[in-house]
Amino acid sequence: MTDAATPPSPETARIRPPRNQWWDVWDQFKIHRGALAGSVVFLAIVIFCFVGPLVWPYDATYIDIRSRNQGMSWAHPFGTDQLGRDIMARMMSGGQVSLAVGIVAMALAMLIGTGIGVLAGYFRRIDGLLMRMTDLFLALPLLPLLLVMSMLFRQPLSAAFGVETGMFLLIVTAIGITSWMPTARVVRGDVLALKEREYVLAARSIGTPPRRLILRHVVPNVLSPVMVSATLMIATAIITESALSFLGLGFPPDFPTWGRLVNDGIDYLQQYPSRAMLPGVFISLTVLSVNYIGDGLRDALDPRIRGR
Amino acid sequence: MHDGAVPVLDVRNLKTVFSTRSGEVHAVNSVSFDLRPGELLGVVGESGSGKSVTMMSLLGLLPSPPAEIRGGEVWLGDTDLLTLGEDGLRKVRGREVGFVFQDPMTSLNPVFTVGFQLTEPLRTHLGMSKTRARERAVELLELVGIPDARRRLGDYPHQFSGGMRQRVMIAIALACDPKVLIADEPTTALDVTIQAQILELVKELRQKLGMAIIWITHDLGVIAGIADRVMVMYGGQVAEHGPVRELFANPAHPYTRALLQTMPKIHGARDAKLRVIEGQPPVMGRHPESCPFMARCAHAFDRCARENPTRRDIGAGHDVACHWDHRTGEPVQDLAEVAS
Amino acid sequence: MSGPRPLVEVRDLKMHFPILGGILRRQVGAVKAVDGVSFDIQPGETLGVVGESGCGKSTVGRAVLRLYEATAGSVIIDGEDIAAMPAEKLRRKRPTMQMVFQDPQASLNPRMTVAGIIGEPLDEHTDWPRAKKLERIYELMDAVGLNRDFANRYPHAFSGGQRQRIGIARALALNPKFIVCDEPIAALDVSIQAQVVNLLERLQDEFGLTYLFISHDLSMVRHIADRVAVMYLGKIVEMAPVGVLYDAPRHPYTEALLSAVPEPDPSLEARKDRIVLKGDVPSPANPPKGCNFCTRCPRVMEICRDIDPETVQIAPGHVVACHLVTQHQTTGATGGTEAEHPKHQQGEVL
Amino acid sequence: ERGEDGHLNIIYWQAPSIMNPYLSGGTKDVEASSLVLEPLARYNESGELVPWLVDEIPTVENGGVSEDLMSITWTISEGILWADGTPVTSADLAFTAEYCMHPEGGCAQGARYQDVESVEIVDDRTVTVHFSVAKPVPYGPFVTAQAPILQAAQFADCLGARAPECTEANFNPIGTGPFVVTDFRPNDVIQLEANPNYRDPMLPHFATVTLKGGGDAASAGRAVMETGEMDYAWNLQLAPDVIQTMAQGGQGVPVSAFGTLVERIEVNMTDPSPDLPPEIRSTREAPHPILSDIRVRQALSMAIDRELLVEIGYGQAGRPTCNLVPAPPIFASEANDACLVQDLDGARALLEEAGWTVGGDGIRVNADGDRLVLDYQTSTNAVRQDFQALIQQWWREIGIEANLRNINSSVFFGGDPGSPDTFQKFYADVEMYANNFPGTDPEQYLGAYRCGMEPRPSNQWQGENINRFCDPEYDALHLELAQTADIEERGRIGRALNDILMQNFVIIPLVDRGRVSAHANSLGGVLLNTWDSELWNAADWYRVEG
Amino acid sequence: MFNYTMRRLLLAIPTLLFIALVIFLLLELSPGDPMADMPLTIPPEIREQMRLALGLGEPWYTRFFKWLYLFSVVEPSHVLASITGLENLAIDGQRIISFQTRSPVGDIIAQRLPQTLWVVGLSYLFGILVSLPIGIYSAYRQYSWFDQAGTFVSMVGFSLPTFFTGPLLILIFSIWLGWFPIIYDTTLVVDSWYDFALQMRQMAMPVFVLTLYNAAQITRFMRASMLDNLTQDCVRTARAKGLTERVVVLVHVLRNSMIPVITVIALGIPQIFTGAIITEQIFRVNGLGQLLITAIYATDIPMVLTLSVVFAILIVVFNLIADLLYAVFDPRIRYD
Ligand SMILES: Nc1ncnc2c1ncn2[C@@H]1O[C@H](COP(=O)(O)OP(=O)(O)OP(=O)(O)O)[C@@H](O)[C@H]1O
Ligand SMILES: Nc1ncnc2c1ncn2[C@@H]1O[C@H](COP(=O)(O)OP(=O)(O)OP(=O)(O)O)[C@@H](O)[C@H]1O
Ligand SMILES: [Mg+2]
Ligand SMILES: [Mg+2]
Repeated sequence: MTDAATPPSPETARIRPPRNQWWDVWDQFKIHRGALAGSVVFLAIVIFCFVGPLVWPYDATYIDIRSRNQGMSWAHPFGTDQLGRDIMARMMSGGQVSLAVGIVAMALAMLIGTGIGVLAGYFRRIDGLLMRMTDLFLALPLLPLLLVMSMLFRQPLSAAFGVETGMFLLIVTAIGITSWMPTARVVRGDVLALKEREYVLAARSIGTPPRRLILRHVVPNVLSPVMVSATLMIATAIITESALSFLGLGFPPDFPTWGRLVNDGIDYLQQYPSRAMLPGVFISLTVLSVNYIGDGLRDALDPRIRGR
Repeated sequence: MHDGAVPVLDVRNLKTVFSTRSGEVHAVNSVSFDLRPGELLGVVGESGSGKSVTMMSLLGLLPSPPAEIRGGEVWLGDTDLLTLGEDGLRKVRGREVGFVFQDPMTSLNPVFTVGFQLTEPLRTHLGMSKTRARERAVELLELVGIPDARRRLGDYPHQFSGGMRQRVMIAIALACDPKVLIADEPTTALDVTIQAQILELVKELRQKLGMAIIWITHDLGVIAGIADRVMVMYGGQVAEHGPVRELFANPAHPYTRALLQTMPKIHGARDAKLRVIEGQPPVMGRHPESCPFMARCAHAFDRCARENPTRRDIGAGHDVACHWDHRTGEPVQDLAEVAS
Repeated sequence: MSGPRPLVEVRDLKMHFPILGGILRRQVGAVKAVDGVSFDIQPGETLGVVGESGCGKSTVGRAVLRLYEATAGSVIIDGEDIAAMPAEKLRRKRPTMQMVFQDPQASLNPRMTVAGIIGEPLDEHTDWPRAKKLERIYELMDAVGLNRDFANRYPHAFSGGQRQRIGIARALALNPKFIVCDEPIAALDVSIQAQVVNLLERLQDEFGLTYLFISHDLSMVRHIADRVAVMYLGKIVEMAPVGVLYDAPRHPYTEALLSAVPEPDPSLEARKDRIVLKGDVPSPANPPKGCNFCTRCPRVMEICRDIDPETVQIAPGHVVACHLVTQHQTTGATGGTEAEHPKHQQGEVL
Repeated sequence: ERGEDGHLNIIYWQAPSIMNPYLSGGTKDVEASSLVLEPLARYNESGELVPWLVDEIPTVENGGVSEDLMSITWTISEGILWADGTPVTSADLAFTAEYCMHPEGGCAQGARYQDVESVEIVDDRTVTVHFSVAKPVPYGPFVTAQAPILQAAQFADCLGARAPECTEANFNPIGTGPFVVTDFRPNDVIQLEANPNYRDPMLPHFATVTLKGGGDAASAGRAVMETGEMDYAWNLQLAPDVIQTMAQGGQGVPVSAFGTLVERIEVNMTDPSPDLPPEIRSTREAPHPILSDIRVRQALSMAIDRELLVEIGYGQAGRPTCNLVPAPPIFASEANDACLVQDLDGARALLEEAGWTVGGDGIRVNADGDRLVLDYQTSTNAVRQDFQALIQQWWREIGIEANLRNINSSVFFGGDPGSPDTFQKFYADVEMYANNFPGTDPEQYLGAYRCGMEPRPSNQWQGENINRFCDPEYDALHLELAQTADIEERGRIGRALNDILMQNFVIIPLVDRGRVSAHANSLGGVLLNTWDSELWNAADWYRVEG
Repeated sequence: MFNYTMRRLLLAIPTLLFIALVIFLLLELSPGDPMADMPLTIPPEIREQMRLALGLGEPWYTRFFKWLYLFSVVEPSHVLASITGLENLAIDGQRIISFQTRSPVGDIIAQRLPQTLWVVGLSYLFGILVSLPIGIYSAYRQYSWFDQAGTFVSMVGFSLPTFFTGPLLILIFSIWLGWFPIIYDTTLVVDSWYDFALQMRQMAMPVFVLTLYNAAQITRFMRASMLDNLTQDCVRTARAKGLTERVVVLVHVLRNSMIPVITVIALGIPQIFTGAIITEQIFRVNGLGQLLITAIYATDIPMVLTLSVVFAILIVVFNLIADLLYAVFDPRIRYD
């Protein structure tokens, strides 16, 4: 009865129009200064990457060999690279890929992690099995796995979706299936506790079958820890993708991603420091802003905090 | 005050405000009361009426922000606790004033042994040696009726039942022989049989140790059993206050009257239907100028909306904060203010 | 009692939670949360169940609705044995029996609207169009005294009493015959408790409901119940019509329990000589030998420590499990009861 | 004076994992072991064979090589001692050959001992190697850092399947070279000290050597040229301007030299379409639908500006080339130098002629409406990706679309028949990599492009005729080369073979890649050798004063 | 607790066997080839022979069981022998041989372990030492400037990829300032103060990079855990007892908050042993991470398999340890 301390009296109840609980989440979220700043930065980055190319005249892969290695100028605000490609354009299209990878891989990892966590927590019988499987995936080395996956699936995927999308799916899947384990653990723990909650019992007493019970009562209530790990996951996925590009397991070479740009730029760190710094800063900014958003979300989704 | 004895604790016009996003909450609104040596003052009131906040304000136990003490005086002997700094208060807490909280399950730290938690205040306040403190701890546990006390010092709270944990809490509160013991709903979380045990224990301890006790509860039955005086709180204010028999015999505030009527009896005739207090508890601080009980009061009239009643003496140490006179059933004409 | 067939017949219900141990996690013991409980509830009647925390009240309630798979015993509701019913059939039977929970906060999914919560049973068991469901939801809200405007709000925006009303509305949604109320008022403020109890009583009159009312508030049970069962450590130690039980309790535990209730009247309080039980309830995983109550009983006898007393009927509808009573009983007459209760002809043991 | 110059620090950004070149063909391992193990003869920095542990190179003229080219006789110089003080004898030579030719040994240098029938011990210091076929160039066994001599005594128990068990010997072989291993940490660091029994008592100048491995080329270069932590850094595969900036660090200088390594684009003559069944995909049974037309292949070549590629990718470490065999001079053809000039218009004209007309999006289509799209794969490597981008753009300008792919090099060069991504399988239309030939004679190298040498399912995709070229004329000419001993004549035939491949445009050579290494200003005596180990003359290296 | 431990350990055996099998199959399926490093000049027949010599000719299950035998019987005997110094404990005959170096995998791992422990282990330790006080103070003064700054720094630490910070540090501290060497000397033997100083200098940058990363993560855990516990009822009780703020926070709150953090720390320990692949590569600390990555590149199956399975064992064991730690530090938890 924590909330009973401030029950709305009938009059106040009438004043406030019925509204979605997400508004309350938003109310709490928007007073979290870090989260708000994070959202603004993140939104700016998204706009830069996805709207930028529509207005920016240069193509990310267009080579203008005469104007290579230029510094910052009005024509090329971020300069050009060793082949004379406009770095700003490359940052934009690189960002598209990095962000997309981050978000999709996160979604996948969350889906698997939540799924397995919920199943393990809810059904005692398969709990042990699923948790051992989690151990297995924790122990799997990512690189050989990627190599195997790309050998087995690259061609069918490229055939079905085209080279880039195929590769995208492959990378996203690889990152996704190697990073769901922590989420699964957290979710399982929460479900174990949630399962004993009275509203779950109430649903059972109504005769709700397990499938709907899970979807309606269990999953929505583990969302807040999931949200938090989701934001962290976006960050790690972006960094992992970068590392993969570095190892040559990433996208086709004419397909810039932030990670690849950093790695390409590191050799030139001395002559053209901005070339590695810029994508590095963008990665960090994205990760940072997403982390702050996650922080704010956690506060906003926590009814204990929101209830105040 | 009334019978001349010097109160051990004298609270005057205490005001505590929480600042929240939806505005200020006046959780304690000009509360005054006193506590005489060896006396047991019962505090009743529904959930959220400000009982706990009042008591915690006395010792500065509220987190600040959001809590802020806006005014008043709290005289413990001849020091005003509100003027003491954090360091001064610390010397009072546990030493002069013991505190027992509602939920014995969460009030003890689960990762320390009972012995450790019990000896802590002894060593902090009285500077006892480890062995000396342990001896005293054993005595205390025996005092609160825990068998095999010496052995149980090394146990963790989860190894105790709820009733025993509450006994441990009481032992901790009593550790330094405080002048005042504040018990914040110490039996609400317990079974009736265990509650009976604790009540017996407190009666016994009062006789043995003779300290003054403030006992918070929402069970009027408990109050009737052990209190000397009662203070009824509603909406952060004192609604009614008086010696226990007098108050139960002549409840003056509509809220007290209603409360007594809603409770089904364990003996006597069964009522066909329970009386209810319609409506919901108030949101404090929304309408500071009106009487907080107005919305649920059967006797409310226009003055109640305009003016928050102050406490008026109605004789026999009994005072009430209401514009309505329970004796005549009419609005009060002239107010006899309670000097506090 | 001799009237129609009871709506609920519970016979020798046992609910033992296994304790696993050893390297291979085999069962090494059991928490005997409910250990052989039998009772009937007539249609339209309210059976109160009282007892200390941990004595197995909730477990009985849940096992009766087969939210737990009972270890042994039968639960016949409306002529059908719930305990042995296949899952799908049970699911279809669910609408007739519902539950109201202790903690109104915890029993409502914080992420569903009131309409969603009340409508969930309808979604599960009817294929009505949306409009009809909504109509029913509004009806239910009216019945429990909730403003229709609140339908789209979330539980956290309600006070405790209102939340409990939501829970009651949910239980009522499918016109159940039988409702288990598991401490529906324990978490509510005193000033609100009466509202909820009155509501429950009104609904009982209106819809002819049958309640199993679990509570540890003896005065409230006295108010609402027709008959009361007192539980101690997984067993019913005494069961009697409410008047009999409160005025002339026979089991020492019932006596102690009643005397422990504080009276909101200082003059009565002062006169009362309270029976204060020593010690705590033993663990159901390791109950004492003989009578479960022997460790705390103020009138314990030698025999209590060895032999578990049988449950005997000492008056119409009044059963007790205590050696004090049994000894008395053997000397006194059991006479007239037999004629009235042919069901209990074979001795008084239930 | 031996050891007077103290300590030498060498860095290899690929770390040596073993000191026995017979168990690992990796360059890093071969070069590291060359500090310890030595051959009878080796190539010097200009590609000439020089005697090393012998007094002279056996030839037909001096009678060292038999007239029928079936045997060669080596005589070890007098007084050559192993580091443990025992003399080097012909038994060691015979043993070395046996060691590498053992069928279960998995010898990495088997090619050098190919066709050896027997090694006959003539006397203590003389052996005659008998071949099963006539060998116009009989300098395989015991020549170059890849085929040094092992001490029979040390490796006696390590023959065949037991080779890997001799960890101690493999990590710390007893050799005749200037240094001996004191501590070997695989894939990490090797510590060596001067060989007390080295044949020249004044050498080596350095008393101790540390050969550190691991990391990346950029920081290796930095360590030598900028911070001066290291004295010598091997094979700096870095963009030219990066190397230039490092050189401004002032602690060291980059050095470069050319060999036969040619970065090229191989054109697939067979159809890699995934729609084909696996047994005919990328085999000669399915000719390439587009690239079978020589005009398209030629256009691909003409569109490339090789000068620019060099400038971007290699700087002083590369030069444009139009030949598969760019060196030595006698084998270097000049007939194809037209390709040095980019000719986009000519390329366009050729494509038009071949029936490819420009479509709506600038990409050419043929009469059937097929787009001119090529898959272009290579291994992962910064310079190659720059090349891919540039070439993709040039090809786009003449109306060809290229889909780029880069594959992890351990997969690409891995040769796993199960993987679709190996360069042998060639499941792409064109692919880019670099290759060279050991020593100075291209016979075997050119032989790779004969009919039947192509990788295909029946030979587990093992084979060197990557582009699946097949021309009976070419095969006949190659047979002639194999039977010719005269060096001038061999040069002529070699050039002709090279020209056939070039004029068919099945190989599009891009850059003749040199080697760039760097040494500290304080290190003297470095002669960069691309024909043998870079450390071939480490005994002569010395500390420059100042 | 004993029963519980035993049960978990028993369960771990089939789990680990399965993990080993999966990793093995993964490596089998993966398209790399141990011959990829060899120059293209080596003809195909010779490559094939070399492959056979590596034992790659046998069917996969034979190779798996051989490896399993070596791993579970032979290698432990050698480890035992080298720990006890009793040479005769070691079983003679072939050990697990790396493809790259043709030497026993166990020896190479033993050779690499010290570097990894020094650099990665030390940075983990520093990370913990730095993060605990920061986390505690941040939580205690939630939303203060210290908390905001601490949160920001730890987020930055978390969001900077090491492959970016590493070269940056090299550029600044090695090249421009010349304070620290670029190259980590794994042969350095610390037996004098001078060598010790050298060791400190060469460890400074990699340790810093990793410490930043570790500290960032642990700080966030610590802070969250403290925040959870600061509002507990028992903290109020402690205050009501008149304890000083220091005792309240550092004894009552901290003890409770440490429970989850300690298990998180324990779960992170296996990662020390895998090393930090990218950091090791950048600073040329040839530790286990670098060993693994080169082995993967070179498709050195025995090495990758052994390392991965050792890692899997560590994960399983530390999972168990973390669970047991919970029980040790939290008296409420009892396993049976
Ligand atoms: N931290 C806080 N922030 C804002 N408001 C608070 C806070 N703590 C308490 N309040 C408000 O102060 C009022 C009094 O609370 P208090 O805890 O004293 O009630 P109580 O009488 O002790 O109730 P209960 O019987 O439930 O313990 C309540 O209305 C509550 O909403
Ligand atoms: N799922 C379970 N597993 C093991 N033991 C259980 C389980 N559920 C309940 N118990 C045990 O069974 C006994 C009876 O529990 P139950 O919840 O029925 O008590 P109760 O009378 O409802 O108590 P309360 O008044 O506190 O609600 C308790 O000792 C409890 O610990
Ligand atoms: Mg309170
Ligand atoms: Mg219960």
